[in-house]
Amino acid sequence: MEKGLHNEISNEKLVSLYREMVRVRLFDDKMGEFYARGLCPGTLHLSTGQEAVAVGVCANLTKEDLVTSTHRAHAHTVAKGTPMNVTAAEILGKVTGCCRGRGGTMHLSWPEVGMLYSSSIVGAGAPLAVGAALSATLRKTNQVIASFFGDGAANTGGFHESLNLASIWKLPVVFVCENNLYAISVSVKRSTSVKDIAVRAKAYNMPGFAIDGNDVIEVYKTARIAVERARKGEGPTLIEAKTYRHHGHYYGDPGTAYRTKEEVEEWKKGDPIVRHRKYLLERTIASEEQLNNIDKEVEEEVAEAEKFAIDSEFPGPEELERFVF
Amino acid sequence: MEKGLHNEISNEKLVSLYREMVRVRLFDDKMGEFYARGLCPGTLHLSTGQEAVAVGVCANLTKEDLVTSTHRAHAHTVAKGTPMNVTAAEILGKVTGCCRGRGGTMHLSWPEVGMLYSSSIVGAGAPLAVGAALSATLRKTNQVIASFFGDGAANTGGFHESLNLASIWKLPVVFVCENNLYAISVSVKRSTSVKDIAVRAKAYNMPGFAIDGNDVIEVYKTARIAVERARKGEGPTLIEAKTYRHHGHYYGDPGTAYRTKEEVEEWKKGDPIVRHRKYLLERTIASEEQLNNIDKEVEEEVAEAEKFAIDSEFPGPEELERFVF
Amino acid sequence: MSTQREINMAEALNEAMREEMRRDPTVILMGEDVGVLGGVYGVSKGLLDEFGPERVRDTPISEDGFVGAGIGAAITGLNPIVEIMYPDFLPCAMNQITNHMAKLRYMTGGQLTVPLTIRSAIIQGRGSGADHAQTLIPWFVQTPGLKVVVPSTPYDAKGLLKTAIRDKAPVMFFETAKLYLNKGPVPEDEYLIPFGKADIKREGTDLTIVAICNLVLEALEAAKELEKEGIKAEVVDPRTLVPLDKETIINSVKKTNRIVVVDNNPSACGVAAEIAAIVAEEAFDYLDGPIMRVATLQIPEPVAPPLIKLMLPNKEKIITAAKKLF
Amino acid sequence: MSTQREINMAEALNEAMREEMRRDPTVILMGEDVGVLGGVYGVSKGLLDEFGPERVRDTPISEDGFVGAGIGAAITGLNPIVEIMYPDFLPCAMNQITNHMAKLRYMTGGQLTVPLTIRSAIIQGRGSGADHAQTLIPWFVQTPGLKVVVPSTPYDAKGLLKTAIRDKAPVMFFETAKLYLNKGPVPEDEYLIPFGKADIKREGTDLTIVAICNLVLEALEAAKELEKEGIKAEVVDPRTLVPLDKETIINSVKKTNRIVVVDNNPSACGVAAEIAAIVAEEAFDYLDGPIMRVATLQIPEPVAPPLIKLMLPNKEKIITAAKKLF
Ligand SMILES: Cc1ncc(C[n+]2csc(CCOP(=O)(O)OP(=O)(O)O)c2C)c(N)n1
Ligand SMILES: Cc1ncc(C[n+]2csc(CCOP(=O)(O)OP(=O)(O)O)c2C)c(N)n1
Ligand SMILES: [Mg+2]
Ligand SMILES: [Mg+2]
Repeated sequence: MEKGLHNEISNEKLVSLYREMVRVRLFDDKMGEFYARGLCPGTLHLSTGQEAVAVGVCANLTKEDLVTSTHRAHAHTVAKGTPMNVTAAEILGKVTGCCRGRGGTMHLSWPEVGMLYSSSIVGAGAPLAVGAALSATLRKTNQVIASFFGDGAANTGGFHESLNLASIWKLPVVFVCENNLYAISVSVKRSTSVKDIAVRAKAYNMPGFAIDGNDVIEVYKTARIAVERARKGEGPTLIEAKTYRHHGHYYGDPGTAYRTKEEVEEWKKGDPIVRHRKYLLERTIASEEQLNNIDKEVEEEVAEAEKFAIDSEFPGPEELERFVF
Repeated sequence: MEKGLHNEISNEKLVSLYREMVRVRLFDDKMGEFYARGLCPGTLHLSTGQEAVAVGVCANLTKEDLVTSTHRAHAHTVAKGTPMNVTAAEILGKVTGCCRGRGGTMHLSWPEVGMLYSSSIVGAGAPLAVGAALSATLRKTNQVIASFFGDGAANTGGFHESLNLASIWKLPVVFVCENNLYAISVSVKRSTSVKDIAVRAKAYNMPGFAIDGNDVIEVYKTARIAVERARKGEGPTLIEAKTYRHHGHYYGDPGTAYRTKEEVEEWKKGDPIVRHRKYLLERTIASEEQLNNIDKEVEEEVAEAEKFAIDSEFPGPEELERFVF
Repeated sequence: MSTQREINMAEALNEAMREEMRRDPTVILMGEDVGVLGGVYGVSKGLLDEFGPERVRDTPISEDGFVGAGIGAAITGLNPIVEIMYPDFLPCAMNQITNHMAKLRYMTGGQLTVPLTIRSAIIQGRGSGADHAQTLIPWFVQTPGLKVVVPSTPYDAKGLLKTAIRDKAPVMFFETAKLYLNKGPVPEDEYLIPFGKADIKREGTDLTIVAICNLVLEALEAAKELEKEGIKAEVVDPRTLVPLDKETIINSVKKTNRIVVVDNNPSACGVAAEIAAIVAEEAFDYLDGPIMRVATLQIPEPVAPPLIKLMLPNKEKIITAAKKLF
Repeated sequence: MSTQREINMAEALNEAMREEMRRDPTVILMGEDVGVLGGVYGVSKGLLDEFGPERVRDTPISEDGFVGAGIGAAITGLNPIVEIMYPDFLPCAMNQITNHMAKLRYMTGGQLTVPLTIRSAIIQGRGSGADHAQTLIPWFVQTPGLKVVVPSTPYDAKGLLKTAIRDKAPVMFFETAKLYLNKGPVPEDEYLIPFGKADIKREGTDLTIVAICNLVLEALEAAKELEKEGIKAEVVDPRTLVPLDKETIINSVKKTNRIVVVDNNPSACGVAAEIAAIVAEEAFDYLDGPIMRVATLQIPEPVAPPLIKLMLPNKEKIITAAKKLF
């Protein structure tokens, strides 16, 4: 990463990065609890341990900017500003959910804050982002599109076609690869021909950055470069943020058939929230009390969302055939 | 290209490269004539001007080695040693054709000389080559697989997935991109994010060579490096051979809606056969007479294939439902 | 006066796109060779000149990518037309089509709409081999959320394409290359043809023949011959398969009590199967005999011309099937 | 004695692969998470340990690439099994499946054979959303050159998978995840089940119910209830859709004169449509009433459990349809 290109980040922003990460974490924790209580249809993929990526990127986006997400959708959805209540309700399949209980955990969407769509088909969100960016360009909206995907997705044909399209058409897309080292059980070492996925940017004549995805400040700064480039019409960027998921692939997967306990423990030590909290405290950017207050506020926000989601109804039969066309 | 890695090429080989290019050229000319006479079902794609690539690569392969080809299939088919008569008959849809008149010009196949299959779906031959290479590896046959495709194909998802697979599994594939600067009417400058497609090899951690595809000796030498690597179990290589088609995309396409006459004329001056002939004569590797004799012999070979194809019958109704399963 | 004008189907389609692009600046066209070349069959000729390279866009060979991009553009305010040269290449984009294009509106509870039209030209019977010969129409009829259009005349092609472009739902629009040069009356004045309205291309009382695409013409030829033998066949062209005008088909069967369904697809789970199943369920009591299907054979298409002829439906096969009902 | 043994469908499938891999060294297994994890549902558990990473191969997420590689391996002497986790991801590989897997043998005049088996686990109704809920079976039935297998019991699953692996033709093998833990008798001795032989899962004289996959169990439940009301339903499980045992279905209809076809797909151009069309054409004279289809609704699958229940076929819907025929 090119250093020193940017002004210091304001203390306010640094604290808000903390708050956003806590929001993502506690929301995910609640969803895990919902799942354990048998309340969630389908399977659930949490981003615990990966919060810095969604938060660091989305902190550079305006409300008009758009995000495409994946099967692991909660973090991006919350970080992009979707209210927790409609998100939680959706995950439970309730009619008050952002998608009226049709999409569920893997297909969150709330365009009014720029949360465009989460595609649970690995790699399939990138072409949507390219199209949204083309649309933004032709409609001259000056929007930037951030497209999140995993390491596994970087081996799909859709990734290749999308990066090429975005490059030749100089589109305002920031491709964000959350490299958590595994696609379900398959280690990136066994699936991927390059050590740094960011190297693949060269194949599309765009800048590529391989960064520490558990350092929210590094993510934030790198995304800023990419977002500014996109905003100025200079085209797409590929960011590879190395991170790790603390849970298994889905909630309930112990995640140990393919990872050693030591590896998991080692990565947990690098928990991005703990790290950033320490950073704020050590530099006295925020006090213990201030951060505890944030934690508490977020807990309340989550509790409200919980109540909203639990109290909501499932869609009735009249919903069944609406919006097919 | 790494120079000096190899011994000189024998005179015999150099002359045989000439012969093979003439075989490809005259065969294609005859097929164009067939088409003009209304004898060919479907459309026809000729390799006139691109002969050096097929010939330079195939000259490094044994009969057991395999080739996958494309909609522009004649050159590879002939260069890999498929008899001209069954090839010509196939192009006319005759029952004596290599595929009994079911595949036609774009789907040539003659496994007994290693001409595995031509897929007319752009980019779709690469995964087949990967699978054939996996098979060769598991069955320990020591075969190498050369997979030909165009510049247009390098933008397909299948290309990306195939190169990644071949790399992680260290498979004996030589990926040969015939970059003739256009995919139908679309210039590679407008479709492709990199100047040299060979650069994309970096995205798969394999060697990539961008070479003059109209210099049969350079093609031959580069392919030798790649084939040797593959044969030794060192994995795949990407070769990008820059070349040009003298005809339009298909026979009958004037090819001038998207290319200037000047551009076409300029490239015709670099005709690989004329160039190689000159090379042989200037260095007195072969005499004018010798080369004229070769031309004549090839003309006779083509004439025989013509007679065979024309005299052959179309498949009868009993053929219709054979080999569906 | 204006109804006298005759143009061919390629021209009719070109006019439809041109008019809609003039009317609505959010309409764009993307695909391989649609710009500089004006399409491999010339259907988009002149559009690049009139609307410029931002709105008429040659793409790399990346069907999955640019269909996905068409969807991404459609859900964010554009109204794209995406051309897939031949239906045989639609499988390259099936993931985006089935998992996004068809479903995004439903899955987001109506938050997103996908006003995308995919055009593709069937080249069945051209002799280019089995992977340049499919329509794949039944796949799209099977997939909930897609509308499916199958015009047989220049008039229908123009009116239906304009409707498709304006429709907020995703539309699969199947053209038939061998009809491109067929001429027919097309009014100069603007018109639209609503989806879900079958057209009775010929009236009759003794037999219903349902056919699509170029097979409508074969059915009309067959009907002419059958008339000579005293059988008055009614030829119904559904024009759109989703939505399907069941009513017109069933009413025709109520009148004729006999039906032959003609399909340019292999029979298994094909279009004829669906129409047959509807009639067998909803008009059973009106049937005097079995429901006959005339479809392509259940084999890949060979290249040899005599074999192609054997595998495709045609006038003669329709007549043979029809006569079995009398 | 050995026929007494009961195992579940996942175990039965595991045994089928294990036995075939022991028998034939050219059999390999490829797919996402089939190795180290043993499959997301454990169907390939232990195979990596027994056969090693050369023959049991975890793949990157590259469906088009590794299905294509499976085909390339199949035409050059291997006998691969490729797992696509759920059918919803088959569209990513449709190009290789429809344009190569299904057609290479025909197009090369029999020079190439494609002894490839693709396995995939239907998760319809799981609540994972519309792109994790499809079977897409009708697309493959429509495509000439593919065989299509749809087992409903552990016994059938094992015998049919062994046949699929040995078959020289390409086979699409559809498993149903909600049946994986269902137990049933499976002999310890080796057996194969031939393709194209339907199984009459229950005999009856008054009504034919044709059903596939998990819906065979719903049909059996429905038949039990109907019996209480004096209706003796025969439940026919085709087991393979290509080849389809038309004879058994038609003979059943000849006996019962009534038919309900139950399909886990949307009705349009679905499996039920095809079976209905066959019966309407070939057994029309034996029918006493309309051919009833009970299929999933023609909508994407929502996540909310009460809506899922409304959209899928079940015992009650089968009973309702059946009663309309009496
Ligand atoms: C095309 C496709 N293939 C397979 C799957 C099944 N699947 C769901 S998540 C997943 C792993 C994704 O890995 P990665 O992209 O690294 O994202 P992560 O789960 O690590 O966040 C797989 C294989 C899918 N959803 N889509
Ligand atoms: C997937 C797919 N899309 C589109 C086509 C139509 N098509 C046939 S050849 C061709 C251009 C191929 O260009 P390139 O790969 O550069 O090969 P060249 O024709 O130049 O040899 C196209 C678009 C196809 N056959 N397959
Ligand atoms: Mg991952
Ligand atoms: Mg080219």
